Amino acid sequence: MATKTLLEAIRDALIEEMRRDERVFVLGEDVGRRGGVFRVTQGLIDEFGPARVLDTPLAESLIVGVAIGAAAYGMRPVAEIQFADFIHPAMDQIINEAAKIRYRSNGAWGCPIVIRAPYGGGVHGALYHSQSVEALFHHVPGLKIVAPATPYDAKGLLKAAIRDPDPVLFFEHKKAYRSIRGEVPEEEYVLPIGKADVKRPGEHLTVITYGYNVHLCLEAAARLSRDEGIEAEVIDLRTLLPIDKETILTSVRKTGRVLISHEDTKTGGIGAEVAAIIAEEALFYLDAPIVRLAPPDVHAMPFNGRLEAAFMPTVEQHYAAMRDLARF
Amino acid sequence: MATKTLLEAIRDALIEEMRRDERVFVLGEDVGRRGGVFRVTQGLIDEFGPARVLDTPLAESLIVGVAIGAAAYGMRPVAEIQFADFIHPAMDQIINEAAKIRYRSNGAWGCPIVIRAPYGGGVHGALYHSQSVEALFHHVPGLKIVAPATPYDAKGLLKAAIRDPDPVLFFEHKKAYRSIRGEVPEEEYVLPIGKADVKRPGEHLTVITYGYNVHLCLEAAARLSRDEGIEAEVIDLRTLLPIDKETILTSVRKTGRVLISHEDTKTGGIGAEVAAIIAEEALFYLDAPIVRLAPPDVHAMPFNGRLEAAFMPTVEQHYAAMRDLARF
Amino acid sequence: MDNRHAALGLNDDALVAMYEKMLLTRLLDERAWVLNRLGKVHFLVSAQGHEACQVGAAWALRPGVDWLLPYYRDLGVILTIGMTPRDYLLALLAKAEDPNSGGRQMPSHWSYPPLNIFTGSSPVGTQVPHAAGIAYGAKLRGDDIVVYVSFGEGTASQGDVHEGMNFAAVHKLPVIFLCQNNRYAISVPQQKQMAVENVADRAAGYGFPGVVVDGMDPLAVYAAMQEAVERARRGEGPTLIEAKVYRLTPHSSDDDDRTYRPREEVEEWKRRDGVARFKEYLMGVGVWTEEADQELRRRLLAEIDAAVEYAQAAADPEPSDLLRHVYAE
Amino acid sequence: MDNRHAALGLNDDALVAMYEKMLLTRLLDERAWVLNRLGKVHFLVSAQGHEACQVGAAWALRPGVDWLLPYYRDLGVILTIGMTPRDYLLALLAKAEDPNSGGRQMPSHWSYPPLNIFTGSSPVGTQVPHAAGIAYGAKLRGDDIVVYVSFGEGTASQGDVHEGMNFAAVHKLPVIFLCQNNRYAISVPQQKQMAVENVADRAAGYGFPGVVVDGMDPLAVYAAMQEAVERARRGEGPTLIEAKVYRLTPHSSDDDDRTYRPREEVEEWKRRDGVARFKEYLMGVGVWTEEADQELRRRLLAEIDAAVEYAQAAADPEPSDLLRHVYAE
Ligand SMILES: Cc1ncc(C[n+]2csc(CCOP(=O)(O)OP(=O)(O)O)c2C)c(N)n1
Ligand SMILES: Cc1ncc(C[n+]2csc(CCOP(=O)(O)OP(=O)(O)O)c2C)c(N)n1
Ligand SMILES: [Mg+2]
Ligand SMILES: [Mg+2]
Repeated sequence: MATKTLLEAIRDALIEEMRRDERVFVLGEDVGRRGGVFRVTQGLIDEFGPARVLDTPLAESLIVGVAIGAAAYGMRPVAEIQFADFIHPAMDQIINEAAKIRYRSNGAWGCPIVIRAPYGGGVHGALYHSQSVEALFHHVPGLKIVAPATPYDAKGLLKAAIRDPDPVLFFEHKKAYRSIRGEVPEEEYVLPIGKADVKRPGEHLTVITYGYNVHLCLEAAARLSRDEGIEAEVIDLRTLLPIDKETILTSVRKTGRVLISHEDTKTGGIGAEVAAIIAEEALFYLDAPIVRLAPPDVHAMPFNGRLEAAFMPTVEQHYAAMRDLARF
Repeated sequence: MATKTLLEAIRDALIEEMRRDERVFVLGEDVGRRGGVFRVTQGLIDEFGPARVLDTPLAESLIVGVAIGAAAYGMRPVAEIQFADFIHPAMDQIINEAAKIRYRSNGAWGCPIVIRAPYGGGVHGALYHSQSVEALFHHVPGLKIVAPATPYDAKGLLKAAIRDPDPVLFFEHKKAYRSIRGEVPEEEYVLPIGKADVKRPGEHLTVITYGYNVHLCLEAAARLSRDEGIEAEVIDLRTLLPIDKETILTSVRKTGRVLISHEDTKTGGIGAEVAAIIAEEALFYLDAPIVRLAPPDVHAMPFNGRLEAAFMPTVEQHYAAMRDLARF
Repeated sequence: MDNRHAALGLNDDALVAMYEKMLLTRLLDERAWVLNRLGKVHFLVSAQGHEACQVGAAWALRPGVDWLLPYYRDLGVILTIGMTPRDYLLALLAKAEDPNSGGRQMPSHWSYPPLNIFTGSSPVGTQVPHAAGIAYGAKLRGDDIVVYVSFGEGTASQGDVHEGMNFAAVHKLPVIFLCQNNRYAISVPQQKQMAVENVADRAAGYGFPGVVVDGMDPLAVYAAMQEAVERARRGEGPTLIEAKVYRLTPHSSDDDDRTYRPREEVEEWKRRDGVARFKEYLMGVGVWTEEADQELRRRLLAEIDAAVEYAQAAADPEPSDLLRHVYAE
Repeated sequence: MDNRHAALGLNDDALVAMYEKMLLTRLLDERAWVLNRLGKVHFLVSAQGHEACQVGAAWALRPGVDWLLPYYRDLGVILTIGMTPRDYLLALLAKAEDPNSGGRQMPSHWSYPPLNIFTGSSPVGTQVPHAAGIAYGAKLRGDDIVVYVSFGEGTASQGDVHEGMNFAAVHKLPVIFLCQNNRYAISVPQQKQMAVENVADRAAGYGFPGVVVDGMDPLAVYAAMQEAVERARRGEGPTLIEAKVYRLTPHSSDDDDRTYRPREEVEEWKRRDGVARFKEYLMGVGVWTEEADQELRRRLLAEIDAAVEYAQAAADPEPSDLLRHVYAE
């Protein structure tokens, strides 16, 4: 096992898939010589050449549209949107096109594309380099949405996404890119899309989360265990669409207490759907109201450090929310 | 009081507001001589001229972008998106621009625009003339979303939307345009955005819905009362963002049983947020699991009549769901 | 009358075959209107006035080799490249057997993998980046194909069209953009859509040729297409062809064009109808007679009758089909 | 040296004043880099190499009358039209008093109602339809204003730019589109963005003039702007001006341009630096001396020092401000 950053694990997945399958190519703004503004695609152009590591014009709708076309022709495009905040011009191509191609052609055509996008805040990115956009897509049938928290998951899930016959949005948390390290096996592996992962077992309450918040939750859970003997079960959704109901419900039925946490704002976030699933399918197992811990409904997130800090979820908030819930 | 169709009530609101305030103008595809493909703006060009009833080029991002600019200049634009299914090219202008203009300028600029869009199915519109798109926006702070069910509400809320200092998405159900009639006062009135309306009081269960489904729910409730003496309280959300929590929670605390209904698909729909609010704030009042009645997670909706019928919610489904919930 | 077709490499048989596709398109479209007025068809979008352009364009393409992203008005294109009246009618009546979408999409939303017709949607212009992407895929693979993509002049206002054309230019992709300019986007006349006479003038701003042709003349369109195809196959990149046409019917079966188009204008264009003009040309160069025409009409109408019958008898999808093909099965 | 400015209606004082704005822009930008390298500033995007273009452009506008939608590189524009180094530094340091956004946006995301500077975002190109909308509002009201909107050549690939330009053309709106072509969109060189030499060539496809100017020469840009302003005010519609410039620094403080730009290229352009060239011009026509230059530098640096001091001492927003201005209060 080697220790890798999240970013390295993603890069490794891209390189391995491009070596494995000629049809795989990456496209996006600055992915070539620059290696991406975060350096995720660094070095790829040297190995695979500019045709398979394609610097596109500055146009996100085009990037996704070209990926869709190339996929129709039999390629396996991996499109990079430079920041998730800039995915919006491509929403028509994603929602009305990519997501519906299989359905509208009655299964005759598919759309095996991956759209990678760095997302999330806490990096002095201000209003347009900090957004979480996953909730804008989780209502769309035909899409899959992946948001890994660890290098291991990122690598295995990106490989799965590239091999998936349907369009996958793959969100990479910017703050995690270099700050999160973890073990990654040398040998080839692929993880299943659609399966949550119990990152920490526990019996007193269930914490359901994803992305960078997984790490906040794990740290809060560790402290809580140490300080108060409260054992939180931390579920990392990993895939946001389709959501792994079984893992959620199994845990909730066991603990009876649920904290849902995300960095994305509250109203209409992924947490709403998770809460609704539980309220529909495990209501009588609940010993306490469901709690959603998420930033307030403001635009994520101001540039000023104090305001950014006021927006970003913290370990302390999680600790307090978990403790209060356990004691409820 | 006169009896009007939903469509007429909307047209009346536009005309009255354009007469009242010179700054109000409408823009969109075919809104001029053609009077809109649904005839909502019929006659407006004769009274107000082509500059204030502006046929735009075929470009939705442009339509919203021009509205934003004109609003900055002090106008009160009412943009029409010909079908809600075509709002996606404008999502960047709506989500990244209109919604954030006030916040990002620290309150110095505003964005008083209205975006009207016919939505919904059951009209042989197939995959791209049947969509419900409200859930794609209810996660976005800074927006308001209105979806009236009756001519009275539509008129009063559209007037409020036009006078509102912030961007309002105003969704008009196509099937309701001409099939739903109702009383509309002759005298001027404006209804508050952000307030739900109890369309039918009842004590046995709470039904929370909006749009065309309000009528399905009311009919099912009437039958249920007649057949079985079950009294459903039917809440018409009317405004989907911000959601009127108080009206919802007051009713739920009274009845202890909740059916949430919408024509939009289930996962990540408005119903998810409503369920989450209840699970957070009124959990111990619930005597039964929350039930969401919504179409399956497929692309709304196929052209073929049988498939369309298989998608669309029905009175019978509502009747059965309400009855089962009351009996739970 | 001068023989214009020989110089284009078209022999008399080809000429007649082109005319046959044009007439088939017209007659099939007319039948669709009848079915609509009879209440058997919920919706149709018409190709009348565009047939010459469409058949001339598709004639330059290689069925099963080249790729097509035809827009909703392209009935003449899909019939010429090899789809059948039956295929069209199955979609018009939204039957399970509809090869385009199994009855899921509105009629005229083409899709047919055997002929490399990529599935299209209603939001206009989105197909243009797809065309560029297909061509880019072919370039990566080193395949010798041409990609045909069409749209109306109204659609040329969309950002996607700009983005797709520009990308095709950068990579000298073998894409042919055919803009069928019928002067209206539903009711919005050209002068409210653009301040220029020709959409084709935009090609220069991307760095490839833009050509204006008389879209009522299939030979003119064919000639322009042929040149564009050759250019594309030589690796010199895309061409934008703008065919000036006119929609002889309302926009769709839901439209009423009397509010926005003067009747005289419509009548004037009917006199320039491409189908009639091409028939005159055929007769003028001596390869066609009134009798042959009657005979052809009878044959085509019989074919259409049979297709209508077949499609009407065909099965609807099962309600449970609703749930299929959201994801790969 | 020939006097080129008199013919443009610029007297010597104006000339010196223009130079002052250019130098101020340069010195302020340099200071921002220092603050960044000192760890006091999280992010900056640089205007170096664009000053001549920007000052020349803004010089043609009427402060408080015309409207501006400057893009993030337009430090020279906002200083010329009337914002101050202090305004800039308050944003750079994200202070509560920042008039652009109260510290909410990244630096250089301009917004200032008193000078009709409309708030801008990061997603590039979205401002172009806004500019058209502002101009349309002015047209509806019958107001005699001009709208300035700028963007880089990379941004010209976006659909919104196409849509906005086309609309402005249709309604002959008084918009001036200034494309500052510095040959790169971050790392992507012009030839990967477009197959044409000039973005300005696209204007013909919309039906208005497209002009290419040397963006290192403020007089050339001013002349083109003046003509565009007059045209706009005569009701003849928009103009697209493409100014050829070069970014002398990395894209932003987060960028490292050594991977994608040869050092020789950068050095070559540094020799053509607009600020230095304009100083030479001033000296050549006898309105400027080395002493005056030293004196001006001292004055500007003192002004900048004071602004830095002010901004550093200024208060941060309150955490509770996070919740404000989502909706009207
Ligand atoms: C994005 C989008 N907006 C609006 C529509 C509604 N619509 C369908 S066809 C049409 C006009 C298209 O005009 P044009 O491109 O000139 O093609 P034509 O129908 O004239 O052949 C419009 C506005 C649509 N299909 N897609
Ligand atoms: C929609 C969108 N996509 C991507 C970005 C990231 N980005 C910021 S600036 C930039 C390059 C802009 O290039 P150009 O328009 O030439 O302006 P320049 O910076 O060279 O002056 C990119 C890709 C963005 N801001 N917005
Ligand atoms: Mg047209
Ligand atoms: Mg540039």
